[in-house]
Amino acid sequence: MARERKEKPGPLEYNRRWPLQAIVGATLFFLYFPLIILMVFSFNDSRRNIVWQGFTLDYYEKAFNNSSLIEAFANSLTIAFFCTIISVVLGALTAVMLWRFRFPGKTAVEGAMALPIVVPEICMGVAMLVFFARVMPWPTGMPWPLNLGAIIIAHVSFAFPFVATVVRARLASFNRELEEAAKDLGASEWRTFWDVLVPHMQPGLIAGALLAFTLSLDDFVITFFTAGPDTITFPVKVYSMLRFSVTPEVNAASTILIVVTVVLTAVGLRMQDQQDQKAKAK
Amino acid sequence: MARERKEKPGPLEYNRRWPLQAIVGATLFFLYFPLIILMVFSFNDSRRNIVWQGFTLDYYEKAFNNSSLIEAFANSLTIAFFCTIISVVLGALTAVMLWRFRFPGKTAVEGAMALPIVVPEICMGVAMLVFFARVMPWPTGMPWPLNLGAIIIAHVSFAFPFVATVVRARLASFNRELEEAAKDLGASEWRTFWDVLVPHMQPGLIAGALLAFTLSLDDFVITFFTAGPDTITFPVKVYSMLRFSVTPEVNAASTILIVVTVVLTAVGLRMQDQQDQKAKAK
Amino acid sequence: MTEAAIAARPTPHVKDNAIIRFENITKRYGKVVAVDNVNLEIREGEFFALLGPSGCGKTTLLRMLAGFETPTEGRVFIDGKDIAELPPNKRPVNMVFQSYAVFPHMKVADNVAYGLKMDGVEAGESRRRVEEALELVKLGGYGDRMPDQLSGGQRQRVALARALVKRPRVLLLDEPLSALDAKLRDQMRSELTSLQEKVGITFIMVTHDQDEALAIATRCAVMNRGLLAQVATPADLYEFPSSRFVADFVGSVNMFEGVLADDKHDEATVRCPEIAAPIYLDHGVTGAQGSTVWVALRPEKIEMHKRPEGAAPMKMEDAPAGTNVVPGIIRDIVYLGSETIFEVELEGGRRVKTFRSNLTRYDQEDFTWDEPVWLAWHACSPAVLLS
Amino acid sequence: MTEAAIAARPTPHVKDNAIIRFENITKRYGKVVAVDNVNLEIREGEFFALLGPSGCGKTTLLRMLAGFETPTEGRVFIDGKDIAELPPNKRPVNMVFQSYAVFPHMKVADNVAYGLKMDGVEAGESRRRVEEALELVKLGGYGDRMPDQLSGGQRQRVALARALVKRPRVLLLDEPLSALDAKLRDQMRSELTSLQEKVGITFIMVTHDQDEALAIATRCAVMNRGLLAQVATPADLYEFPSSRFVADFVGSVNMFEGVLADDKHDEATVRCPEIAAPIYLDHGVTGAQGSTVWVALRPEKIEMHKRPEGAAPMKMEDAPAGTNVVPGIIRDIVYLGSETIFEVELEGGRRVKTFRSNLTRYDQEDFTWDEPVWLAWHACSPAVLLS
Repeated sequence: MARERKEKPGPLEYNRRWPLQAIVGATLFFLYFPLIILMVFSFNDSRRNIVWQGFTLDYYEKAFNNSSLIEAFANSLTIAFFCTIISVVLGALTAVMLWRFRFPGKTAVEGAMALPIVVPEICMGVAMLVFFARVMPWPTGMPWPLNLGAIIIAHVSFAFPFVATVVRARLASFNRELEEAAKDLGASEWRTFWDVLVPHMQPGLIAGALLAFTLSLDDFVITFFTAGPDTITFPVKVYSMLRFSVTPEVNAASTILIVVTVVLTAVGLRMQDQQDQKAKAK
Repeated sequence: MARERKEKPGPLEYNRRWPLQAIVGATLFFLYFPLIILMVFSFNDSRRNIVWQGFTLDYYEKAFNNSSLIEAFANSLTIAFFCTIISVVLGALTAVMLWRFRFPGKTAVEGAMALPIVVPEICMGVAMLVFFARVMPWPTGMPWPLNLGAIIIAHVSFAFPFVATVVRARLASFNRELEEAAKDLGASEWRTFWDVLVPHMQPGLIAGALLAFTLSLDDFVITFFTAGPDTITFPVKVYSMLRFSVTPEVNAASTILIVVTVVLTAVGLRMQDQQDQKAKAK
Repeated sequence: MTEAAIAARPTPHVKDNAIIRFENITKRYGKVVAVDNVNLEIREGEFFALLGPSGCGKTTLLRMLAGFETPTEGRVFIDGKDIAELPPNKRPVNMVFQSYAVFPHMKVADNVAYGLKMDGVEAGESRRRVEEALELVKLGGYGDRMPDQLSGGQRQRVALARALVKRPRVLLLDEPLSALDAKLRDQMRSELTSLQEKVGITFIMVTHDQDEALAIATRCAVMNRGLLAQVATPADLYEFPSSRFVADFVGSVNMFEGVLADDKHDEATVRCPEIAAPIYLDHGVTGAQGSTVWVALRPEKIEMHKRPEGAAPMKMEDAPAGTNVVPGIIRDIVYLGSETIFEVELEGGRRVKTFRSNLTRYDQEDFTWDEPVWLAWHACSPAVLLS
Repeated sequence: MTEAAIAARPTPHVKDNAIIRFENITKRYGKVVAVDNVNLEIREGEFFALLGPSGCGKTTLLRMLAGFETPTEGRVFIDGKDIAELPPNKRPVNMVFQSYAVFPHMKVADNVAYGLKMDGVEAGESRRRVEEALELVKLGGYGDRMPDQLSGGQRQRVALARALVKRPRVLLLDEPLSALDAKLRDQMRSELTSLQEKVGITFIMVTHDQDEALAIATRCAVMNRGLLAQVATPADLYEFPSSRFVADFVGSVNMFEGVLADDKHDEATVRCPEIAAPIYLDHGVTGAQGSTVWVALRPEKIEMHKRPEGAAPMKMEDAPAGTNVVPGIIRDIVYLGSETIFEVELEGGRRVKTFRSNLTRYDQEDFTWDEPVWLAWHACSPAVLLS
């Protein structure tokens, strides 16, 4: 009916507002320009020149042959993998607990949960540095991947609150009658949890996992402060390459990281959208 | 009625689940321990010792007397201020445009909007570095605050998409009949915008502004790559102090930054909550 | 065919001039035709209802009056003037929206004063008129409240006051009662009619609820798939529907398909396969003999009598003159307190619905499940439909 | 006082034993008393309705049967066994939830089979019973659909099948029709009754809608503020309410406060300040003379006759024996198609509501606004209430 249609005025209406269009268009272009340049110049056949010299994949080849870059990438993936698993478990438990139970100090816990999201990362970094340098030094010289333990713990500490927030939001839409229905039909508490609550949380768990993964993969500051000299991650490696000079190799490495992150996020959003549409169809 | 009450099982029910309580409690403690240590030791009357030596405010006094730290803080506040204003205007315009109009390439713009939220900050940093170092070098030696221009632009580029996202979400709950009612009562397009749409967006604008402010205030990576040698911000200053050694002065500075951020965020959340409750009461 | 059973609401304020005229109005959205060549006149002072199922185009028509939709073809006149070029904020009509659309950040008084402020009405005058409008909708003294302190019914009154304070030529109401609960709906129904009588402004209401339209409106237009199905007074709509769609949409009905067997000026006969005996009518049908027609019979117009099992089958010829009588068996009884709905199965298996008011508390004729009964109706009761 | 005007639904499957017994049940939440010392027996095979406004404690009572609430005081018996200690998953009852609570991530067949899987029913047997249950609710062949492919009504059938497949002793229904639209609601109403007759299981339904309770239930309990107000068949509830609350909540009513002037075994008189003449009743009232009573008169039980303006005022004595007659003036007419609601103002200003079925299409007695009329009702029509 008419109600639906009026939500979408034709393109004509928009065209009448070209000043708005111009401002926003220019802004978008200006703000994204640096990122575009970064990516474009990873394909530029010149070491120092900002003028386009021709297309090349040389710098990607170089990046792939740089064994310390590859090692850093492997470290990053390993850290992100463990961080994701731990964050999802802890985050989901926390979310269920906050959603389900009343207990003394609940508000305080909810506030504390949000802290790592809010605290400046430089401060988190300093805190981790102080902690692992003085209070509880992580044993050095341990075999891979145990040497990554400190970084994983540091990453979990800022990633799991995001998971908890996402899962908590998902739980808000849970119909408690579903749980009662399962019990009414003969299910125990435990079966109800697995048969009803976990399937409902699933999109939140997936979104949270992807979030934790990309947060861990992309983190520079906290890793930089926590990591010992022998454990380099991808962003830290990119940084250290920069200290010498900005080479197209850095551009290539950055582009790879951007692509990985964007793809992961796009997949996550797509999955959430599908779930939302299913939920709407109901 | 009963429906409402069953949402809140008594504390008893929770106590039965003490293993869950223990796990989550331990986790929270363990993860927040570093932050607590950081803050506690800013009051410890000892330069190097991790054992408590007595309460002192000496390091806060020192921090306040450190003129370069104060200058960095002033820079940070100035940058955050301008970044907030520009981000709110651009973000709100973008949000209204995306919400209101259909136009060719809308999906692409919406995707592009999300990019700065997603792109790893190290990559954003590299991109800014390349951009301002090679493509469009920011003139040096300009009077304050013009010398901060490059940093402000860089900050706006990652802050305004957050504002746009928050405002866009707020707009989703707008009842378009309000707009029609205003027109029906004789208001022009422009009056309708100011009398009806802007008041509705207000909580989103405030939340977005606070978000942009804290994001700008806390940013380290992008600032680090964009800033010239003569423009130091607070997080960068903390970092440079760390390079010499971890002194309680650093702890004090970090604590100040944490407190400022947390207070700003808490105020923002409180304001949004009040608006939400008002909306619910309707 | 248009003599109503019930006196129409006395409407001294309805004038003869057409305040609204739709002329060959068509509205297309791409290939979808929302409104299809509608011609309609609404007279000054009427309380007019646009009635129909969702998606029938009634809201589109209303929104064309307000200026939120423009017709693809045709013209709309208010007071004889073509208003095609006028934007919504320049039209002499005001609207009460389905969600009421009360501005949530303004006090009640500021809401009501908004339209006057836009017109540049001077402050003292505005205050006086706002006061007056709030009194009119029984919200005197509520001016300083915020909308979130009001109930749904009160917010609707604010929307009414806000529209009426501008003294529009026509007031448009989009599903005015749909957001209220049942008890409040009944109350607002009668308040709306008395409000309209008091202010004497033409009201045009969109609704999907036939009870609402019948109870409130002086005249209704029933729409279906963009077309006007019938325009008539409530009683004519109910008793003399022009098509199967109208008969079915407005009220409950038993519909029988049949063939026109005999058609004279003052009597006619229809043979329906689902009813053993032919249906006798006391009026002519102006249809071709042998053509397919539909007989629409309202449940409250069917009488039910006991039919002793052993007794000799009553013949149609024995029935009182002008009455149709068919045998059946009660299959379902739905007791609703003030009335009871019976579902009676005819000999061919067709089920017929009939209502009975429960007029006394005891000693009522005692019908029960699976009881044989006679169904009887007067020859004037069925409406014969040609489409 | 309990002779119904309408035959009760034939219920051969209702047995004499009490399948459910509430014994002195009280439920408190802090200081709030949700259920207040309720004693109630429900017989095997009944379709029982718990009826009342929201917050009256009806849902709490139902949830106690399911095991989701525990009584603060008192005991609940199913089949004579105290079930206080049984958790929800061990009770021989199943529930159809208000939201239906169909598991969204399971196919229809898996939803229905869920309860059987929990009971460890073997796969082949389970498949057979699921098939059977889906046939029963007319969803045969829908087993492979996902719930989001179903309409609201179909999802309700899934919830019914899922509960019935477990062959519970009692089926609990929480506002089963409230989420459906009006047309579907009427249909599901009759399907629910025939389903219950077919399976012969005791159904207990919670509802706030009196039409629903009257139409479906064999017996109803009306609740108010945690207390049982009345337990009776639908017809007894409507015609012989035990209190003003019941009379007002179930159906529409004209209520007059008065004083019991005269009370014999087979007649009584009540003087009401709002009605000029005393109200004559053809039965005794068992109340103290001079005590305050309330006379409840259903609108459909009031007749309306023309009162020629010039004619000599009819005296009460002239009225036919056993009839009460009062003069009034029609103030409002609400036409609803099958019936019309008249609001008649009595001499003292009190307005009385009366319904009239529109039995013929034309030649109907033609009442209009502001017309003087006689209102008449039989001496057996009013119910006299002591509280």
